[in-house]
Amino acid sequence: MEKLFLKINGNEIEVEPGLTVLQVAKSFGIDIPTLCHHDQLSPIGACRLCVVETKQGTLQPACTLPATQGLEVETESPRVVEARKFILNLLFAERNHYCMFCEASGDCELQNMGYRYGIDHFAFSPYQTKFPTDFSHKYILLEHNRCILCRRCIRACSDLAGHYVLGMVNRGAHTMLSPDMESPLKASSCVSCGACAQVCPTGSLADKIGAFRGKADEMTKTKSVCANCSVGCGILAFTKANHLIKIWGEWESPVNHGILCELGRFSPLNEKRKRVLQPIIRQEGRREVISYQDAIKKATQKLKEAKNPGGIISPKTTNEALEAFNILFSTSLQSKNTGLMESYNEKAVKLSADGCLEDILIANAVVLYKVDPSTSHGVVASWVKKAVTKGAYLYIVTDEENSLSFYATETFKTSEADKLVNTLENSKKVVVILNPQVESADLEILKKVKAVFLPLYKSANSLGAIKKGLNGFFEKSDVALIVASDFSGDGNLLASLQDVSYLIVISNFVSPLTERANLIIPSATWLETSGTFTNLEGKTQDVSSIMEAPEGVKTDKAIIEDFMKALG
Amino acid sequence: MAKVKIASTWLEACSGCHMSLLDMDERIVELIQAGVEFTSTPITDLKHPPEEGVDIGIIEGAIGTDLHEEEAKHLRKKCKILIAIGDCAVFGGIVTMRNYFSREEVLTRGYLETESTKDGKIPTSDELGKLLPKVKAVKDIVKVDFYIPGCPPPADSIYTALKELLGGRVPVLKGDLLKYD
Amino acid sequence: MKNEEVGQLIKEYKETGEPLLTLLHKIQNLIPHNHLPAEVLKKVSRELKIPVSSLYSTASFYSMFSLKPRGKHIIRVCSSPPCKLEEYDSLIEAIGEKLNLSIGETTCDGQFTLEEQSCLGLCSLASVMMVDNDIYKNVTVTQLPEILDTYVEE
Amino acid sequence: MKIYRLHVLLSTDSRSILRGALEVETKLKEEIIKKGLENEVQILRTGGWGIEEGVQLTVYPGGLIYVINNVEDIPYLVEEHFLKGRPVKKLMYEIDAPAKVEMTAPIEEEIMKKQTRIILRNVGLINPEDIKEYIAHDGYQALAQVLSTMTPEQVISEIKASELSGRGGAGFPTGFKWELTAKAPAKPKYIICNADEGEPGTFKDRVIMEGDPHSIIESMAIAAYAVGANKGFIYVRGEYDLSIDRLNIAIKQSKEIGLLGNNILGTNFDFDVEVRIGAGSYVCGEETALMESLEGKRGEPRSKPPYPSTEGLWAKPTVINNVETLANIPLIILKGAEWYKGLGVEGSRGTKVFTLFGDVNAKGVIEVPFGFTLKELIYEIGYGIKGGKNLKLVQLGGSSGSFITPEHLDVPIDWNSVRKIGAGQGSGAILVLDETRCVIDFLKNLLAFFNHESCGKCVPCRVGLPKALDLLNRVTSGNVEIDELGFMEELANVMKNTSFCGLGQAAANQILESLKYFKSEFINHIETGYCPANKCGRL
Repeated sequence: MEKLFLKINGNEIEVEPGLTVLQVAKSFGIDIPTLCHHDQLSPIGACRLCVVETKQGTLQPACTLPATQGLEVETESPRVVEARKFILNLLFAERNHYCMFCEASGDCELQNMGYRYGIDHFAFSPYQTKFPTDFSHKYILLEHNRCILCRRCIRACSDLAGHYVLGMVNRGAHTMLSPDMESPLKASSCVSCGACAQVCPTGSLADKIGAFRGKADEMTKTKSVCANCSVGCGILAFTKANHLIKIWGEWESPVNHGILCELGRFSPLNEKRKRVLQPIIRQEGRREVISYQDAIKKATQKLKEAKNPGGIISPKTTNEALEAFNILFSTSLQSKNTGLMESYNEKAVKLSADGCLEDILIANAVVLYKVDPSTSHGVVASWVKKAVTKGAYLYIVTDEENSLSFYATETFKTSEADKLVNTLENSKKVVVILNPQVESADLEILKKVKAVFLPLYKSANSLGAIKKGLNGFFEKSDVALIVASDFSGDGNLLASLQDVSYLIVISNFVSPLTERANLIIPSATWLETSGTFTNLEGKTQDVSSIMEAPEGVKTDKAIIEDFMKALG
Repeated sequence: MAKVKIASTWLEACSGCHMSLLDMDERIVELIQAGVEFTSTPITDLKHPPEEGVDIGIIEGAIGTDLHEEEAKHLRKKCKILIAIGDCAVFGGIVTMRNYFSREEVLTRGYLETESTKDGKIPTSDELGKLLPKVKAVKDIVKVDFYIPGCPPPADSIYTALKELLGGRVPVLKGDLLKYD
Repeated sequence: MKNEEVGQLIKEYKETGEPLLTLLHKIQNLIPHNHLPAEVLKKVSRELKIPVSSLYSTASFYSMFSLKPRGKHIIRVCSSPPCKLEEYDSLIEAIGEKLNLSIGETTCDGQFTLEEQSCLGLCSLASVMMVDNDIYKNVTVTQLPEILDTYVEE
Repeated sequence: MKIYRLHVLLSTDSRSILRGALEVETKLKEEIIKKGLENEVQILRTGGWGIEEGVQLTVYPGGLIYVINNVEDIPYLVEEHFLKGRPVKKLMYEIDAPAKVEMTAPIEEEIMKKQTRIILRNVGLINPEDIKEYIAHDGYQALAQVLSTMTPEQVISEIKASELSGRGGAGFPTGFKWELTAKAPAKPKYIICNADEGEPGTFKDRVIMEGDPHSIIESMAIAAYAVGANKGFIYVRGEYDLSIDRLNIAIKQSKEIGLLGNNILGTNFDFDVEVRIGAGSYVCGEETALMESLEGKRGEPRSKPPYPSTEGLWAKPTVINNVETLANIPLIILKGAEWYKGLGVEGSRGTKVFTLFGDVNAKGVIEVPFGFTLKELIYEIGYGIKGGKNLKLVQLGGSSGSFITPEHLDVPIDWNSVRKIGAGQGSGAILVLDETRCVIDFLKNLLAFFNHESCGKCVPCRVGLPKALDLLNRVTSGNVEIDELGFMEELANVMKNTSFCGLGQAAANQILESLKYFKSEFINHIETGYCPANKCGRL
């Protein structure tokens, strides 16, 4: 490719073709201010704050101006600065931008621009019209008075997340941001992915739980991986004094590219369950707090004495904890009686040799086979919607309501599942998203389809556990150890424990499982743990501890290692 | 050296900006030694600027009543340089929240409906200012020469601005000296 | 609601790829009170798989579409600068007085809606006014009552 | 075939219909039957002459033009002229001008004395709802010639050689536009006829669509052949009912006889045209906004580049031409580029359709070669200012056009000359304002119009317009300092320099020009409350 030579602020610059002036400037460390622009979003040139002056004397927005051969621009010429000040003045005067009662003050991009260009008063009297504030949504606050109509939220909601909930209504000075058809956010088709709040430059869209709890630069930011399903989304967690304030999608993550779902973004902030904070032993119908050392001693003693010691582990714990768990049983206890809190059809697992999430985005046809990712694997649902808007066909096999049926080209009853084979015959790239717990009969049908298969495992490290040979409950045991993470234990699990005479549970929270336990040892949550998770694509990613665990509470891995130490 | 006379007043606001002025601490003394004379201010408790006028007028607070309007105009007439200090004077500030409601709604809520009110009555005395339909920033009523925003503005900002003016320079507030909240 | 007819129109759109704005025009003409009700837009959204927000964004952008019910008769007074040079202001005022209406409003009895109309390309005949599809040229305040009376229901 | 003794051309464009053309037609038919003349007199519907009076009847032979203001005059006219052969002088077209112009038959010549009709060649002469009439006036011959004897490259070089430039306002060379699209590799390609004539004061395209719709279709087919497109769209304003109907009739007729569709005229060239309807948005006249609208979205302009020539409708190469531009094509092909270049002046070839209105005696649509001065247009063709008043201002090119003050009346209207005085000819609307008009009131109306039509995408236009209106309202209420006029000028400059599309820029221009030419009027308003129109007076 031919190199381009251009001049920015008098400096000769050599670049590859295909970039905008803004991108070029950024790569050379020249800071051009922007508001409607966001690195993750396609530029629209709406706010005009990024204007630069060309040699010909015109002002052009850098975000949409292509870098061309011989172009010469000034990024802070007097005319540019004057224009930017005016544009800021217009923005400040359009709605209510009094900083002192705004949640975003301190983190607001409009405010920062005001400071940068020395706006010490409003050149125009602000409008005194009151715009509505929408408090209806559980997690997201929509404050129209702060909106600068930059449309970042719309682009994030549509182009990045594929949900198309937000749009513009009316035109000109009456333009407003609108969920669906001017519905309250709560009543709209919003799926609470929160991407809008993450990209909002002002205090117009904010996450309610994190609101009014301080400025971002006073918070600790930690990159990690979400543990709420097997997608393995990259997150950026904001904490302050060991309190979790908000969670953002990590733009750099190769898995989710910054997009999250309700579970990932908001559920950890909304944690209401009661923590287990101290080891508890139940003897003769009484519960007693004991020391950690005594708990380890008691537990290992019971396991050692057992005829058939058994262990079940959570698929939400780290690979390192799983590894330790396997060693504990195979070496220290000499038992093969181990299991996982979930069970999958091994054949379905094998089907999915090399599928990855990116395949959905480039598919010609997507099949949702007896699975509805919207509530459990939100980002997968996002990707499916994006694929459909790009023109992919969507086929759904289900006997129930599916939340993505709006997007479906055709929906088949499960009894008609074999029709898929013919339907997909002419599709070049097919992605089948399936429930890995499907029956073998389903797999007979699916085998006939030339496709990439993506089983949606339930938990953050399901695949990691399966790869370590863990799948399904153990057969029979007299003394059992359950590493539960935050699982509460469903009816099936509790039933499988019927014959267990002594149950040791390592758990984050109080649950039916801990109620059934003879000995409870508290453990750190995933937010307090470092290690790795293997996501549904088989990617192994680093998890970093976001917060400190309560005093005396250890991670699964550390507890299991203490078991091993005690067993010698 | 001739004295540089300063008068300040406090309109619709919380007085926080004058607190910030006092927060200059011993630098007030420094200013006075450099020739500044504070004439009428809410702090000195003199109500009216001297007849012959002052060099610098400082207004804290927005224009909410006809009395505020009168007072702002009066000070403007009596001073050479007028400074609006604090968000209320500069932008309209928090007191403009009432602009979303009618005068009647505001008065009813304020004097009759507050939870602690018993047998309330909307005051009607002529000596009280009449609420204007909308609260305005000072610049919407009279010409303002310099602005020091902030809620309240940092004492450093006020000090820097006065110091610059005394030195015959045009104050430019930058960095930490320019803030809106 | 004229559900069946709307359904038929949408079906035609699907088959012929008829443009969205034309479809919306046709639907609006079908619906009593000349508007695009939310349920109808939802139906269009569902059938054509256009996100409801996108559809609403589009519909609300154009001045010829109304998202809320309008009167039986729509009075449109040309508000482009050439017509404003003539009688525009006094026409709006006179209509306002006669029908107790201002721009964008509908009379209580649901008979008339008053709207601004962008240039009709009849500037040499200013002031221009439309009632429904009837165009009136060189309209003056004195003619107004007569024009409006022809639309008032007996 | 029947041979008639008299042909009566009845103007049935939308403006004539408003003036009662349909009633006149009924009455005429009635009377003709009454007098037993139905085999001697034929009534033909045509477009309008561009005369803004009554219903026009042009009677051939002779070309006498009658202006009927009252149907009751028809029995007399039929009796006298059609039966007895005595033309009725009192019903003939006369111009209501201070210096009364005596009309002598044939009146066609009087109207056409100064005009040259190329674009409007058929308007008023043929029945727009009958393809046969268009064909009888050499219609579709250019297409036939192109398809049978020319390569696409030859068509483009002919258009380039003619120096035809876009009549939508920007004046971009049409041949060059076609060439860019022809060379663009992506497929399919599209032809769009921009018939979203929303510019206030402009109704030239409407006259063409209502009077000669086939010329647009023929030209689009030629353009399609030249650039390699097979699909065309005519995007018409939703308000133009009659244009939409007539275009649809024309398309149907062309399809019926194989001038649209597959294998046109036995060649392997396929072309189809669809009419698409707007829904009330001025900004959709901007080419990229129009494409967004065609795609069923909000009519908001796109960033340029990429330009429509390479990435237009559905991101495919697209030629977009204005109605008036297209109407030139057939004659350029038939008579040749050299002939076409003989019209107009250096840099501005051919003719231009102007719409003349406001405070002028004869309002209407006129077509003259480039190079006429405003003085000629207003005082000779328009017969001067109403009531003999003085001229204050001409707004050339519609609401987004330029202010021309009396000292520039001798500037010829062509691209270069107009540019020299810092103006633009825009769409060709000529709004004449006399000395009693108030510029500030006019400016307010302009800004209110732009504010209503702003799409709201970019900040300078969306927020700048309401703020400028606020300022103007303060000017008329006297509640403003004189130095705030400087601030208004700065605001307008920023709007002009930073607005996303022409709408915000044009609006800002109106402010700047008002301040440039009429600053004293602003100052008068502020200081004394004096308003020449007594419109903004502080009472």
